Amino acid sequence: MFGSKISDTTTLILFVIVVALIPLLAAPLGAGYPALMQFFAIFGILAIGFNILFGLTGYLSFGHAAFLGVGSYSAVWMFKLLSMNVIPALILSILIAGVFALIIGFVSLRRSGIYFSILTLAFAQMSYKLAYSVLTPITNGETGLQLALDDPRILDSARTSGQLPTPNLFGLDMNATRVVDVLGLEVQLNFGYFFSAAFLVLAFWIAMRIFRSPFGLMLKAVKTNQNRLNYTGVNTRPYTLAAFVISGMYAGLAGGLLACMDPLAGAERMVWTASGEIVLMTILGGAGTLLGPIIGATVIKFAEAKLSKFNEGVVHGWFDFLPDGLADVLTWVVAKFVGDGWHLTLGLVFMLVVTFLPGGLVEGARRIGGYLGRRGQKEDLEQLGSNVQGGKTTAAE
Amino acid sequence: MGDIVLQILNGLDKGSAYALIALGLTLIFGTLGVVNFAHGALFMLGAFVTVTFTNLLSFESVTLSETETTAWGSPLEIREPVLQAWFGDFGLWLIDYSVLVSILVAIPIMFIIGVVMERGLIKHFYSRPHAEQILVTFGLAIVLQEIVRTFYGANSISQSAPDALRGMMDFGVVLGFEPGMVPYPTWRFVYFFFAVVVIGGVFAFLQFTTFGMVVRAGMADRETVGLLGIDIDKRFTFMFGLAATVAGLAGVMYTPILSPNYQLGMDFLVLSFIVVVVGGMGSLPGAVAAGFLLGILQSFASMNEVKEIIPGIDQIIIYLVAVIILLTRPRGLLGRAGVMED
Amino acid sequence: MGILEVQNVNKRFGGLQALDDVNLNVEENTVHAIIGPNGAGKSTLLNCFVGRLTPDTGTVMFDGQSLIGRKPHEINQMGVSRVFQTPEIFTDLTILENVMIPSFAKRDGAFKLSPFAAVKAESAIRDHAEDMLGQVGMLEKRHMVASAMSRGDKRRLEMAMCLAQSPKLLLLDEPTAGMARADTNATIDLLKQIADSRPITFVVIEHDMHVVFSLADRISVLAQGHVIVEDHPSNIKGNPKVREAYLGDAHE
Amino acid sequence: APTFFTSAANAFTNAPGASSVTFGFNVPQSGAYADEGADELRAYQLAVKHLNGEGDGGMLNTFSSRALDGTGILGRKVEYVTGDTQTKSDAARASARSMIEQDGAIMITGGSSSGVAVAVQGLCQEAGVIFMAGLTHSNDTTGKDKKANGFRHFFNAYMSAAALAPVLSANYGNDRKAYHLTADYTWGWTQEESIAAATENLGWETINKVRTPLGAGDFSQYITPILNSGADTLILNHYGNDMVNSLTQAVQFGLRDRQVNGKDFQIVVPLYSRLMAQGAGENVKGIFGSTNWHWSLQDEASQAFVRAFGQEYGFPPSQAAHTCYVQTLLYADAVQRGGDFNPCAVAEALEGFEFDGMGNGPTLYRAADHQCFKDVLVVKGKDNPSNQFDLLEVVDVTPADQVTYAPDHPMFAGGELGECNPGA
Amino acid sequence: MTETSTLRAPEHPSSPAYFSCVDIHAYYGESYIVQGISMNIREGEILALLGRNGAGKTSTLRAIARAGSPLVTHGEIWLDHQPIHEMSAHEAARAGVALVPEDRRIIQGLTVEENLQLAQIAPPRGWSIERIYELFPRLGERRKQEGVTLSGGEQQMLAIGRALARDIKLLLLDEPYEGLAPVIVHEIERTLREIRSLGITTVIVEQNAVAALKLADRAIILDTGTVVYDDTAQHLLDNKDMREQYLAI
Ligand SMILES: Nc1ncnc2c1ncn2[C@@H]1O[C@H](COP(=O)(O)OP(=O)(O)OP(=O)(O)O)[C@@H](O)[C@H]1O
Ligand SMILES: Nc1ncnc2c1ncn2[C@@H]1O[C@H](COP(=O)(O)OP(=O)(O)OP(=O)(O)O)[C@@H](O)[C@H]1O
Ligand SMILES: [Mg+2]
Ligand SMILES: [Mg+2]
Repeated sequence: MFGSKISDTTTLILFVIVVALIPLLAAPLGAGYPALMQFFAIFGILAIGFNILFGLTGYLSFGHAAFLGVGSYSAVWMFKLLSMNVIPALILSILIAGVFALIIGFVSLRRSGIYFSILTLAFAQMSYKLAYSVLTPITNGETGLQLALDDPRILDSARTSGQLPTPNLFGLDMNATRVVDVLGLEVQLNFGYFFSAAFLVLAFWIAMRIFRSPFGLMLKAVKTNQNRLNYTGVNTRPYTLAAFVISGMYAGLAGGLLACMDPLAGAERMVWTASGEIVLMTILGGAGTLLGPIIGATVIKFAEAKLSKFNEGVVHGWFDFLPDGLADVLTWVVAKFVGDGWHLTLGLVFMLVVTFLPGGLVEGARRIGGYLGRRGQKEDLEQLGSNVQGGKTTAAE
Repeated sequence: MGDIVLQILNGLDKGSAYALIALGLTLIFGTLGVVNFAHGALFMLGAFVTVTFTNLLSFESVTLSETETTAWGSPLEIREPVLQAWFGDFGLWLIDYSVLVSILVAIPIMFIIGVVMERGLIKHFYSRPHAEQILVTFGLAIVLQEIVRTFYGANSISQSAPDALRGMMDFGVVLGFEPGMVPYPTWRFVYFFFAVVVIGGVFAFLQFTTFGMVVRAGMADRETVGLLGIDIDKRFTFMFGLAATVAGLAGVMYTPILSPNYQLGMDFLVLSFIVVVVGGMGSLPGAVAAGFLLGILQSFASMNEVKEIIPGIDQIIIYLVAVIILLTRPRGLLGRAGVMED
Repeated sequence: MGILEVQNVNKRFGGLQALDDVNLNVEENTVHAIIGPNGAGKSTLLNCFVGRLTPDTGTVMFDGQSLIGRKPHEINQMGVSRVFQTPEIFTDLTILENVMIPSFAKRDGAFKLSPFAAVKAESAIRDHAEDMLGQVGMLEKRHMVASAMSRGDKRRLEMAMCLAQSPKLLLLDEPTAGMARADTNATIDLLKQIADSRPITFVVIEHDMHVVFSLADRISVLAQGHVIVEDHPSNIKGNPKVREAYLGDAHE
Repeated sequence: APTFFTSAANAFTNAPGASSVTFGFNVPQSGAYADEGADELRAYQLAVKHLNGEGDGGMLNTFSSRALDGTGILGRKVEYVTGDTQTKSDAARASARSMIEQDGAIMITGGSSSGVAVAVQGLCQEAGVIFMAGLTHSNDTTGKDKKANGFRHFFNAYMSAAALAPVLSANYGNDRKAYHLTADYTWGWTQEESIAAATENLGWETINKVRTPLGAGDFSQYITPILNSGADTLILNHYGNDMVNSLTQAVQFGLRDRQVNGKDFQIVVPLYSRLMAQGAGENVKGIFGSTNWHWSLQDEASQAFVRAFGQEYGFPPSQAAHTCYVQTLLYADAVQRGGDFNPCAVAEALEGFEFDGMGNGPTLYRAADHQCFKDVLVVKGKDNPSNQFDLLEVVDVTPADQVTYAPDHPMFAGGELGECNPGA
Repeated sequence: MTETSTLRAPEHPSSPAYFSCVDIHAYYGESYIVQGISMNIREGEILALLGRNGAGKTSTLRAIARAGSPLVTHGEIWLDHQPIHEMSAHEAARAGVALVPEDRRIIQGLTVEENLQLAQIAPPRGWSIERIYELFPRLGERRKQEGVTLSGGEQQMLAIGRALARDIKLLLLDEPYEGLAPVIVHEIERTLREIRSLGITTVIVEQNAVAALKLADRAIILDTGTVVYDDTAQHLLDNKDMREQYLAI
């Protein structure tokens, strides 16, 4: 933690550069389209926020998707009632999610360990179940809350066309995309992505500050020994509650952004598997590290978007150069893992990563880096990973 | 009045299912301390052992008709059950009783699956953080699920109870109601008694042998138990096999009630965790009590009279009860201090 | 009028009377030792001071205020710190961080949300923590993760953590158990020096008579939940009750 | 130095190039409807083959419009991309967006639930592409949530009810007491509303309407109150696994063996599909319901499709497959006839379009709400199935005019079709 | 076996050691902690293992008992002709090794009696539970209490009792007097003598070096994971320099 090789400022600058270059970097992978890049940024925010709670305090919330959903609903309602400008929508998303987190956190944090997890799970499931059924007047149930032509939108001038308006930032549409050609590569520069990415950078920076702050240190202390902390004069509840609310607000922001990019809020956003996905993203990337959760979120969203699209036709295309019989066999095998079999791949990835890279992708990369380059590289990665355990340095001679 | 009795029966029946499903989970989660998200998958595998067994029993020989064709022009297939051809009535009897007979098959299969799972994967995760256990077992659950899907598709597969157990029993008569007031399906009584027997058996095993104590001790402190000369690994493996078997049997017996499909496990996963936690971590009686409690409350919450007062209560009752119990009793109904609290 | 006044404290665990009408008066700026056989109730008594346990009956007054019913963190904020019998430290953090946390807690009160301050920038707190580590002789190890320490080191670390808060009353439950003789001696010196250099009151539980007699201004002997003797150290050794219940006849 | 340029603005979203055009097939590949999704995908692939002139041409040969000739669409070869809706509106929209933004799909089609259909339809409207709905049965899809860019060939809850009513009346009389179990979400509610209205018209009494949570699994607590409720008919407004389980359990609780009010107790399942019937096994025998299409239909078009599909895949198509196949052809035909890929031109070509030779007899794509009107099949679980696909028998075909309603019918009121959106 | 001449008990050069460690090295992860320790003890002897905090005493005992950490990478451990170094922890325990760990490791969730029963599940059994209660009456009084709620000293008694409940050949005691009242220390000293009279070989790690040396036949001093002194206990008591340098007594 002290005397690290790469300073936080450098990390932040590198991070901004990578985020800004995503449209270019993702394009060759077929991931350079607005919807997916927006997901990278937004789920990155979500995972960072989750990690503030889980990575630092060790409290494993299984209901974070509820805040995401609440944020989305708030934003869409703001679009429907007030204005298509995203600013009021995002403010309301964050606020409402914060209030929800305050209430749920206040109750759930009375318990720890698995009991806490189940309490958050129960609250989220109740939200989901009700949103899907009896709260349909507010949530539009199964279909999800959508914009309609006859919404009041009191701040926006009377509607002019028979088309639905798009969420915008003072007139700049979120779905505005400019396609540029970079050395023959079609790169889509989407305003919505850069808008979300700005929030991602902000979210990352705040998280970094929290990790490095006395507040963050207290949260880490909660994780290791809550008891000792109590006898050290610290009332842990306000700390954990603050962490919970902050991470709930991150989720609310992410939910609001999702609605800004695509103004629909579905109830499934709150189902327990969605909460589970947040947990998986965080652990897959590396809980307690700064970058891990973002990487985890990117990997999972990428897999979800791309793997499911490789149908047998596509796969067969890959093996066209092979003799027919062999191509068929290979297609048959590979098709089990992509297209409608993409879940299988995801499951295998989870198992392999956690078995062979304990601590997640970032920790794994750190170890591999350490193994390969022993000295130099290792510390860089260590800094990027910036483990909660303060980098697990071994005994200093 | 008859309705109330019926709902109590529903509650007991549901409760026995919940308790039975949760029982296997308590053994792994409450006793071995592994957050096993693949537990539902074990339940599902049990159900598919039955499906497979029934399929094998009703294996048909296929000959292509020379005269008739299908609507799309290929020759019609003529199918004949092999078992019937070979064994006649006994074959038919076997097919009819396939669910019950498959229990005998499921016990060794599920035990082996449990053992393989523990030896191959879970044992590396005993001392790892819960979050990593979740990740790996969730991955495993998905993999198992998808494997089942490649063989059986995503559709539900109907499975019937034996003819003799398919009808209704007029339970009301026993209680002095008019005939026809409180009828209840025989198979559900069978399920109830089966659950009671299995739960009782597992209880007795853990209560009257030192096995349970050793495993609990092993979870609290593996190393020390090892230093006392006990090969705790073997016992953990056995425990896992036992839990898998219990989960599988719960699935086997449930097939006539719920046509299994590959996602069956995920549907029950959250519920079984809630039952275990509400019951209190590490407490077998707690899990059973919570199973019955939630089953009965769920039945009552689904009554129209109740839903009129609180709309949507049947949607959330399980979670609501979980919240209330965990807030009033810090460690669930019968939980012990210190188990999985950090 | 002592800084810590304990009157008629009782505590039962099921059928066991762990504390039986305990009375104790600790004078300000003294070292008060509590000795007694195993299971006498010494740790239980300490637990009643810090809010871990609530006595069934009786009063515990610190600095004129009652401690009963207060939360552990409140009691700590009043100026009471405690070293546990089995070391309680933040095993995943570095030794330096371990010592900085109590200082933050002391400075920021029970809760301060300051996500934008950087730990790195808190040089005053770090210097103080390093100073404390220097005093217990662990400065060179400050970047080590606490879990990798031997047990004696963990004890010393915990002591540094408590001292970092400059408490008015420091409760030490067997501070030197498991410490090497050299370090025990160093600890005795350290405690003595602290006691001399600032206003602080110690309550020490210890089975090592060398430590007890080197440090204590007064000694209470607890047996089966009640105080059998309270006296000046010089009178304790010879006391037949103490010899029988605690020291054993063979003790020199 | 690299040159940067902004690509030329198009008249509409994803205008196809000169040689090929891309469709987006957005079907459930995971979750409970994965099998249905797989069948839809098979139908789509078959449709693409036929459009591109491969295979035997299927319904292209029976379709009343002769615009398509197996040379693709407007001379462009048809290509496609696929994606997974997961039967979640969020995921479905994400998948559709990727098809539109990354793959340049000009038309999105598919789906297995109304929630998904409405959500994706909304997206297509905003993005400026055509949406040809897959399996969606809720009144809302072409009712309060209708969109100018969206079209539905599948029938809806109102039509099911209207088609079933005469058959129920003929078989079970006009003096019945009905008890509804309804899936507690939008589709369930419109189904319940429609069938309750239709049966009450017959003179049936509605004893109770009970909402059941989606995915309840065990429905026993909802079934036992029926036993002593005085109802003699149970209407299951369930689909998918809920229907499989509720029907199985209702039968298990002996409902069909009961005599109430001097009549045999009956169960009705308004919306049937063969895949569900398979899941419910024995229990469907003799139970009435409605379906959009069935492979046993004897008309030339249906047979042509069954033949083409059966020879390709070895088993007959489901109703979902049929709908998806037809939707693809209808879209292609509309482009061909209108001579333009512009969504607005396509919409214009489809609005008010009348055709035949697609398996449901003469059919109209109504301009007012983009709903197809055609005959509806009333089916019954078959007592002696000859094979695993032969589970339903068609007992009646209710003619189109009996299931037609006014565009402003209260069950469809609210919402506006809006204007077609070409995007860009 | 390089330093055999100094390691072997000088008065019986020909008698083979009953228990011996030969050049063991052990790591915690990447930290090299036990750096080549060898020792030899004859049957029924008591060896005092001394040294400052962090010298590696606990690590050595844990290495001998084959606990999970530290990981022994090199060396041999023989007890009564059995190759302990080839065994896992539970096998070593069955071969007669018993460790009384420094933090007692009473098992949570188990009562005092269950903690003792646990020790008797795997053969071979040692003292009966009643006999242990006779030695420590306090444990008998608390038999139904949960082990971890015992007072510090009571836990220590339970940990020792648990070792005696097994039929052991080698007893490894890690700071057995820690936290015990002087009366109990005397009690345990007496017990240890009794144990010696039963022919059980003992290694005792103790900060209270005087007490340990009073009891011990031999003494070894460790420093940073290596042996710096190995001789009879009496010699050490007589060697003022050594005592002052390493033991501060
Ligand atoms: N939670 C509890 N439940 C039941 N009995 C308890 C509990 N906590 C302590 N005891 C009992 O109370 C008595 C006093 O314990 P305490 O820890 O205060 O002793 P102590 O004087 O500190 O002894 P030692 O010097 O051995 O640490 C002991 O006999 C102990 O077993
Ligand atoms: N789990 C661990 N991981 C890394 N290093 C460790 C671990 N446990 C102990 N060490 C280190 O090993 C060295 C020896 O520790 P050990 O516990 O064996 O010492 P000891 O002689 O028993 O000391 P004490 O008298 O304080 O108990 C110490 O430097 C300690 O920091
Ligand atoms: Mg004590
Ligand atoms: Mg030690």
